[in-house]
Amino acid sequence: MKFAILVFPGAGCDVDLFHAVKNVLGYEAEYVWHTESGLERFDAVLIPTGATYGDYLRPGALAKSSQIIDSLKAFANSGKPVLGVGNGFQILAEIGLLPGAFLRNKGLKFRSGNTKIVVDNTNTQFTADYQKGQELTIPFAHEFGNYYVDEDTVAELKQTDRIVFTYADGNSDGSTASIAGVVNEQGNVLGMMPLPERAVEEIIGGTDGLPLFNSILKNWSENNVCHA
Amino acid sequence: MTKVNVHVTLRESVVDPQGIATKEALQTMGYNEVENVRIGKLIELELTGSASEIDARVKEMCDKLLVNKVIEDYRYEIGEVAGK
Amino acid sequence: MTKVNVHVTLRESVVDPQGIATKEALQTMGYNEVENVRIGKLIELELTGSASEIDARVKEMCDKLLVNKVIEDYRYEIGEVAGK
Amino acid sequence: MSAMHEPNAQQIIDEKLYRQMGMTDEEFDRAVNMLGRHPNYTETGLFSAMWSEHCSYKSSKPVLRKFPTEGARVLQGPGEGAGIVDIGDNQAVVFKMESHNSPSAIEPFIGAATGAGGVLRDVFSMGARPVALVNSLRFGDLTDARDRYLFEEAVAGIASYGNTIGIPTVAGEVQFDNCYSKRPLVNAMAVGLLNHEDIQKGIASGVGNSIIYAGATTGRDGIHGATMSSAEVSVEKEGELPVMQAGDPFLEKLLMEACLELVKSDALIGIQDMGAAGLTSSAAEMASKAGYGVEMNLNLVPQREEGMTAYEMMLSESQERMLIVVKKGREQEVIDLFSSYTINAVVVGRVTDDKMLRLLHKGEVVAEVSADALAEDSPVYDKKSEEPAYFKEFQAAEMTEPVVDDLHATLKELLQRPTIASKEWIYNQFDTQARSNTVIAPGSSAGVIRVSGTTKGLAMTADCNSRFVYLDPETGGKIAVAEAARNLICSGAEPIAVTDCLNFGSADKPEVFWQFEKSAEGISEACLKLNAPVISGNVSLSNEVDGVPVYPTPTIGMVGIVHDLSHVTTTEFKNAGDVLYVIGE
Ligand SMILES: Nc1ncnc2c1ncn2[C@@H]1O[C@H](COP(=O)(O)OP(=O)(O)O)[C@@H](O)[C@H]1O
Repeated sequence: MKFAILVFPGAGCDVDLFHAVKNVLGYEAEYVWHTESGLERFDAVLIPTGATYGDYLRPGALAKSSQIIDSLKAFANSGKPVLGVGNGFQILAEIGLLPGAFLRNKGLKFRSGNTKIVVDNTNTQFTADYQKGQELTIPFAHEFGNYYVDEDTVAELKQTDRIVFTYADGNSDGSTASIAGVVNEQGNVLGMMPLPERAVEEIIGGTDGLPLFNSILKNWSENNVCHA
Repeated sequence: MTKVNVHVTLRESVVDPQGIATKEALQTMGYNEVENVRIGKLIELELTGSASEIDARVKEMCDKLLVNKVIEDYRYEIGEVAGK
Repeated sequence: MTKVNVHVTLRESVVDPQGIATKEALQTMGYNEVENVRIGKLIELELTGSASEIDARVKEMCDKLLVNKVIEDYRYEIGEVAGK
Repeated sequence: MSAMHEPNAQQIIDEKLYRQMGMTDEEFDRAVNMLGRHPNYTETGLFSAMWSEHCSYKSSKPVLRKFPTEGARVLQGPGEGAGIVDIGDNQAVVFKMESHNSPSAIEPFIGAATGAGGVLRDVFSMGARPVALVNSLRFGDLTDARDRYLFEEAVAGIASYGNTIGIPTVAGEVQFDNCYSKRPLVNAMAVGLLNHEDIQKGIASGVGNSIIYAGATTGRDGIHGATMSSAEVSVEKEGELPVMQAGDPFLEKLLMEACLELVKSDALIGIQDMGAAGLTSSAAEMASKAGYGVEMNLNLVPQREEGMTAYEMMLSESQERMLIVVKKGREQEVIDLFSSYTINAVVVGRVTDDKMLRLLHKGEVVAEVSADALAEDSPVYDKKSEEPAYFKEFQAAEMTEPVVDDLHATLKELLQRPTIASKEWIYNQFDTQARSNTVIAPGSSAGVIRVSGTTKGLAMTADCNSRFVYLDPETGGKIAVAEAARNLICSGAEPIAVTDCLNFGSADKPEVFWQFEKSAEGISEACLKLNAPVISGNVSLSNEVDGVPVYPTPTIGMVGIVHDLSHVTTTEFKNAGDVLYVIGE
């Protein structure tokens, strides 16, 4: 299974994802520059956190002008998995692959640390390895982590079981319905503000993020075995 | 050269934490007449191109990039032609 | 209730990295007519109090809190009285 | 001010205009002597900036010579953008601390942010990838609204720059005391890693090689910043102050990646950040260090504003700019490299053999000054030093034992002091784990970063208890070094080297100079004992409010090696029932 890690100008944490996927999990991974096009040769696309384009205008907004976006949309439409973490989630929302938008944290300041989140949905290709209701400790770091969707959209997200993670420790940044992660209608695009790639080693951040990457792999293997 | 001022404001239904904090700070400083504060963006564009096209082009820029309509509204004024 | 719109812009000699990055993004998207982008703040105030005082009070608020004069300039418009 | 209105050489003398630029009459005479003629306005500006304390260390040099700077591991001592220390396996750690006190007193967010940005450039201009940031902060106690504002905004500024560029802050310290009211100290330290073969220097050598300017455009911001940093800042004068140089961490990230790719190229001869005194200091220092000259055509300098004069361009402190020397004939590939990161790079001049800094603008030679005169032959002062009266009094005073009636209440009261209370409010605003190498984040004795691909780590800390230094500068200096070393050792590291940021009042005050000398002696002795040489540092004098100096604050930044990451320790209690020991006297 081959992962693409998108590299947008200014993104600092592409290395975090690369390290997690390649060095820790031992999967194949490759950086793909924002100026490239075509993602067909990959089995999954990961969009890292970091301040792409300096987080200017709105976090994730200026990435809309990147050449790779059309390929990313096509890749998502093909049904293969796309994961956006932190700023990657903000990009996915800005380009319309996920609903909602991001406001400044309720406390108005950048916040980082570890947060507790609950797995609300294990029926996705990202979360099959978790237990429903399982509580995870995952690092986060953001200034615009206050996820906003309007009432109708929340209702719809709930009804279609698309809320994948919710904050279990106070939702300090003010996200609508304590949402920490959502998937798109097809269930193949996940955006989350906590950073699972920073929780794959005991020495750094714990290991609660491991099952997420393993779920992606497992799902892929199952499908590949079927088609083989 | 034409100057266009785009006013971007948070949609009414969206809480503005920064505005609330600013209102409170003003009140603490004794400006009790302040009832409400909302903080938006002022985007000043300088454009070349024919006057007839500018309106449509700016609207497009707003819709495609400058404004996120999930949370923001906008309006703009096409200003005077700045001297060379 | 009176509405006041305060436009806060960066002083001319202060770099506006946001504006530059936004201009470049617009140009990449094909809006080559965009020559310059500056991003400032739009602060919308709603105030009670006598019309005669508002001007002086708002100026004070700007100088004391809303505007950082080391890097920013401002101007404001006192708007229509919103219906109550 | 346009060139037409620029005063001529005679007016500069008649109206003693150099004084406005921070030069004394003697210094101006010295410049005239070295030049063999009267300098024009631009040249006077070059001298005044290069001979400011910030660039020349004219008052501090004799004291800094006391520091031990050599050691088996030292690959680069003081004198370059940052110092370099070997850590084995062909790798080295690069680090440096910088002050941004004056800008932070005026506009704390931008001041602190650009402080972090500047010290990062010092590190990556050596060829190293920055891996961590550390900071050291001093503010008035938080009862005053202006001090609270300065503190909040400075922290937000550091956070904004570090978080945006994606480099974790892993340690720091803060102390609140009213001696810093309205005159905060904002010191930023950056730590980087490189392979030995990638070490770069800021040199301009090889006649005919090209000088390339890369990065942000030059504007009228920060003109005379170096001089300003060397003078007391008065907040009331805000309106008259030069325009602040704002930072752009996004641009710096691109510039950093481009430079780190460039250091792998054999086209590169030398590279230096345009820091204090911008284009002037980088060009003069690179030429002087290499024993060559530099000629630049200022028409070619990318400009942000119209009608800029040579004087303005040379003294601008616009951020995120680098000066680069590349082999003749290899210019285009370097320009292409930068352009792939959307960074503007242009050839602005060439290396000459006449040891002069020669500037052309609009077809004329607008300045022609010996590079050594600017960079090397600045005046050096032996400042008067005098033991202050307060110190004599303290020495004569009887020891007093504090009487504590209610231990419980006293402890609670102490824990509430901002200096002692938890610093979470600060470090929660920093992305402490970016790049996934942070083994110990802020909240313990020292920050620890792993050296990826090895089982080693780097520990780092910044420390200085300025009250101790005030009470007894020599002992206080030793204590600062010892505290830093203890913080590293407690985390499982062996201390290897030190950077410092010496924040004092005006060196013209003999009592302040005495504090400066004595604390440097203390630091030197402690560094020698610990075999931790000083490999880089920074001096910030004139930290005064209304003529009253801040406490002497020689901040020590120390880095240590963790030889085996399975032996790092954090401070928190681990298990109920564990035994507590007290070690030492
Ligand atoms: N300005 C700061 N930036 C980052 N971390 C900080 C800062 N100030 C304090 N810290 C962190 O908070 C913790 C406690 O700091 P401090 O009270 O100075 O501890 P100590 O005196 O035990 O060294 C340390 O881990 C330190 O790194």
